[in-house]
Amino acid sequence: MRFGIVTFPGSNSDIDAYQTVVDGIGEEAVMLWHKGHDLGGADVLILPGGFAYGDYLRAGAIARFSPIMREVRAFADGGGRVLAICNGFQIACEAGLLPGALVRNAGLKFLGRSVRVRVESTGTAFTNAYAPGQVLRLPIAHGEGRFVADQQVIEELEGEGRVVMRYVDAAGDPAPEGNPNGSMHNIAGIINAAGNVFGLMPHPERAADALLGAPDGLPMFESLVARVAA
Amino acid sequence: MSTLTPRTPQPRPGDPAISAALIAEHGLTAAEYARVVAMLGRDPTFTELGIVSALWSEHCSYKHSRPLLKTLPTSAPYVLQGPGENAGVIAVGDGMAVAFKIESHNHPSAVEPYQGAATGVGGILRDVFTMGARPIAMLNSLRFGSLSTPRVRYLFAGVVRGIGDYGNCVGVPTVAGEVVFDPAYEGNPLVNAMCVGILREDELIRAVAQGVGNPIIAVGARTGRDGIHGASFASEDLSTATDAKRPRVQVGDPFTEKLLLEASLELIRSGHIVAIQDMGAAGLTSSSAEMAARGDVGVTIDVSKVPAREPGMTPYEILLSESQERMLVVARRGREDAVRAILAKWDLAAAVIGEVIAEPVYRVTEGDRVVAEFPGSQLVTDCPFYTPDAAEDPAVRAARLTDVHAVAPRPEERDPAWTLETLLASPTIASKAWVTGQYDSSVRSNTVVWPGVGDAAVVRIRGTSRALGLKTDGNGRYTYLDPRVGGRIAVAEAARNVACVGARPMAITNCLNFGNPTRPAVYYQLREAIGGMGEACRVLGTPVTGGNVSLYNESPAGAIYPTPVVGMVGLIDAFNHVTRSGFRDDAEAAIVLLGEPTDELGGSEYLAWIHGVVAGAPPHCDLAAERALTDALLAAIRAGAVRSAHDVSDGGLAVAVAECCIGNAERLVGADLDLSGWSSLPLRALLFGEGQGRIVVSTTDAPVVLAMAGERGVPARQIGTVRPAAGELRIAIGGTRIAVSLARLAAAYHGAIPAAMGPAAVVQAAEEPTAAGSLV
Amino acid sequence: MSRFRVSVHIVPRTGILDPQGHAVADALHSLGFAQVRDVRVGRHVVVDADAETPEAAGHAVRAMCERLLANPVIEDFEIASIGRP
Amino acid sequence: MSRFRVSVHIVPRTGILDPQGHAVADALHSLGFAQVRDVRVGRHVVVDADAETPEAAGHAVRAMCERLLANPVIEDFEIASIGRP
Ligand SMILES: Nc1ncnc2c1ncn2[C@@H]1O[C@H](COP(=O)(O)OP(=O)(O)O)[C@@H](O)[C@H]1O
Ligand SMILES: [Mg+2]
Repeated sequence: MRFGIVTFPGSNSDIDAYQTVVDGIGEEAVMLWHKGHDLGGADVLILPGGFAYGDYLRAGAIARFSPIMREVRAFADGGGRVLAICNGFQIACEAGLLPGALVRNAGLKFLGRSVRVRVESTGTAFTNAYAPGQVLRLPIAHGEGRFVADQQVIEELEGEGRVVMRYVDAAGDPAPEGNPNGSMHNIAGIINAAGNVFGLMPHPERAADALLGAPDGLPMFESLVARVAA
Repeated sequence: MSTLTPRTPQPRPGDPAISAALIAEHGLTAAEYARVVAMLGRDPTFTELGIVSALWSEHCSYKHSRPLLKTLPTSAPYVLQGPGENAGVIAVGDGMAVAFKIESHNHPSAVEPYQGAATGVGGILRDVFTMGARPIAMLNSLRFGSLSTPRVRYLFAGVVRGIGDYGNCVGVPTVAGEVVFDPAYEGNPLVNAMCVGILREDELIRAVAQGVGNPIIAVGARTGRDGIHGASFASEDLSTATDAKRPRVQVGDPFTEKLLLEASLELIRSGHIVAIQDMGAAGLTSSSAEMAARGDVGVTIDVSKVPAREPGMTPYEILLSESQERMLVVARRGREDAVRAILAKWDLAAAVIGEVIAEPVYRVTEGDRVVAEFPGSQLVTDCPFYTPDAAEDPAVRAARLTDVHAVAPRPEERDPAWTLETLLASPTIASKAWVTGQYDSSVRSNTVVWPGVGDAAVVRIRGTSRALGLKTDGNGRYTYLDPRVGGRIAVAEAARNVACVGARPMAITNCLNFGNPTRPAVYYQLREAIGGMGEACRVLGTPVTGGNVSLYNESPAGAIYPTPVVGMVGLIDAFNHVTRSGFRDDAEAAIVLLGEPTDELGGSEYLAWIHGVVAGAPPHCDLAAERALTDALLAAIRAGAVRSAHDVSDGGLAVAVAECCIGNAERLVGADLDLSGWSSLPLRALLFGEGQGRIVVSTTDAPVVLAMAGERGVPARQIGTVRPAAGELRIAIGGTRIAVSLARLAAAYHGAIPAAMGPAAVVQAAEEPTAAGSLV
Repeated sequence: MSRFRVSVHIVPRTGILDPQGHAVADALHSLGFAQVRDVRVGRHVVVDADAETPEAAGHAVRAMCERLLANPVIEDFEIASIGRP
Repeated sequence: MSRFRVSVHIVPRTGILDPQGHAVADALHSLGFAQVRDVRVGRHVVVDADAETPEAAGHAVRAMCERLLANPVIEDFEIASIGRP
């Protein structure tokens, strides 16, 4: 199976995603240059973390206009799976692939640490290898990760079970103490209505090697392989 | 570009006339000016004066430190590049090499903490990737005044945010460092940043201009008026005149840096270029002159071809601008288009601005007009060197000779738990999670040991079974009280810290932060500290591969403590040797102390924080014992006998053990200690004295640890037991019993800096009307 | 064709929490500015552009706001002024 | 005492690099806004404060800029307007 990883100018976690696909799950990965129009025959796309265009103006605001985004959109419209991580999530929201927006953390500081997130839905192509309600330890590294949307969108997301991951506290509850950035409803990750575009702020691709800590991100990649291959 | 025939540079219209005042403003003495005139055989033009002033500034020329630096050991079989290049390089096996360097950005950070610190990170990154290395880790060593003043909080918050934002954006994890607070740094904070990169040995490239006819290309950001004369600025006292220097502040653009990083590595690997160097301090001037001098070739530069950000910039301004994110490249002749193509891929501009020439001159033109010309590489090689008078300040000597055991205990100290708790809340000792939580430590997925988890960071080398142990250390208070001992301890502590994570100390880079060297007391400190560092490096087998000297760290309040900072690189041979500092909660384990408690109390954090006393002799540093200690620890780690290791430093033995118990706020682990074997020592020296050469180890295999120590003549004794469920740290010393809840200690340790900084995310300097805050 | 300078205000939409504004207000209070009731922090973007008329310049910048400069999910914008550089 | 709304523009000082402005200008160009010559990105801060007169309100906000809102090392500020909330 082939993962296509988009490199925007300023992407920096493209390398983490590559390593996880190739070394972590032994699948194929191709790097896709943002100026190109070719998805390299990828079965799944990853919009990786980083600071595309320096995150100037707003995170993801400029990157959404990169040439390759036309193909990314067409791929998504055709049901292709897109995993949008951190900066990728921000880009996906700016591009309208996912609803809502990611704004400055409530504490106004960049946050680089490990958080707990609970898997709220295992019925997706991205999370089927997790147990329902499983609590994961994943690193975050972002300054603009506070998910906001208007009330109607939030109700829709909640109502349709599209909040796929939520920040939780040590007890596993979505309490304010577990919420690092002030996201509405402790939202850490959401999926689009069609179920093929998943965006999340934590970095599963940096938690895929037992040497570095709990490899809680690995099942996300395994989920994709299982589902796409099936 | 055709080679010009030599012509005498003429003053440009509008150039100020050379006067004694102008010369002094450029930081040149009358003797230095005479030297310039002798070199040229005429008076320099204004442009030439600017060039000389930059290159002969302390920052670029090391004129007061080079003779001393020459005494440092620099070689080992694995050193591929010692001092003199953009960064040092060592081989680490499997054909892989590590490039690393530390640099100060003290003065810019004092004026504009956010941008000052950010551009410091940018500069050191460029020093590493211009060696052909991919940066894989950043470290930083910081010193501030007391956190109780708003100005210091403003500087601290701004510096941390600046370091974080820059490194985070470029995508290099910030993995280790240190932060120390002491009133001595009130007016003059220290901001030292270190970068570590990885490369294949055969990818190493040096910044040596070569090949007559090869084009010189300016790459990256356009040149603006910012930061003009930063190098000479960094070589002056931070006097009250600072205000006038504000426009010299540079703004960093980490996004462009990321593009430069990728493009530079691609360029180097393409074979189209022969040399590349950062335009750092003194910008185009120093990069071009230094590359030419290293290659012993001539160069000519046409400033009218340098892409400028603003119209009407003079040659003087273009040559001395310190605009960030610029590089100078010497390409192979005929490969200009290939070079441009690589840069265009990364949306970067390139302009051919000069060439390597056969004539032995350093020439600058503006179009056809020669505006500066120096013979050969004399500009770089003929810089004056000084060995000023050295004499210890009698007041320091008196402070050292003070009997600190006579300092009367405070009434609260009747409860040693109070003292322990209070020390854990000293910002210098307390958890630095407030700092490191603003850094991306995980990007690139190689960080095995994060900040705060081990005594040093551990970063794996991809594609091998090896990893690096990385840490910076230095103790200004010790160095103030006894510079030779302070120099030794900086190296020894760094070595201990990397050994504690399972790494063999390999080599160091260093940053020497001192005051005005023309004062005998300061030059004495510099000489002695370098002497001490050299001794330690020899005994510990860690050559110096480079570094940076930052002098004139003085403010109206006086000089800072002389502060040598050592950046240590250690090598871990197998991942299962990686060791962390905290006690583990899955089983009881023996606590073994390697090394021996002493009655020393001088220079301690205890005296400074509890009593406000900076006096006494700093702890004795026996280098042979330090070597045996790290050898013993590493042998025990390799034997699989060590569950945790943490060295004894600031705050002494009690603080070290407490840190092992409460370092992880989510998993407090209790312990029982029995120190009765040393009940004859003064209690506070036993608990809080900072005697060197000690490591607290937890082990389920105490006999092995004791044997490894015994074989190497290292004193070692079991001093207690890890009690995962105890909820307390209990210490028995003869009849004295101390028991203190872990929750209480943890609250002090983890709460101190957040409490001092408050919930406010906007930090301002309330007192200084000129130093406004930051709107985040 | 002449050169115009168009300045735009981009502000967080009402209803969207503005932690930066709050933090600034708190900091101002602690500096003794007790008279401060509320603070909002937005962006001020100044675009220099060529156009035939001031109206055309404003029109173009409005289009820039809609496409890039403002995110309608979280921000409102208004053209603050149109003048000469 | 009445309530006033004072709005302030804080922009990078001329001569100081504005990487954000650059990036936005480049992005506008690639979106086809070829008429764009230059972009500067600054902050727009709106302070609601109590004061006796509009002048007093402006005066107070100027002091806030000097002490906190603007960074004089790299930024210039100007009071853009004083009105009622
Ligand atoms: N400025 C900093 N940046 C990154 N990590 C830091 C910084 N300051 C401290 N740390 C980390 O916090 C931990 C404790 O540091 P320190 O108190 O200096 O250790 P020690 O006392 O063992 O020398 C280490 O992991 C260190 O790398
Ligand atoms: Mg410490």
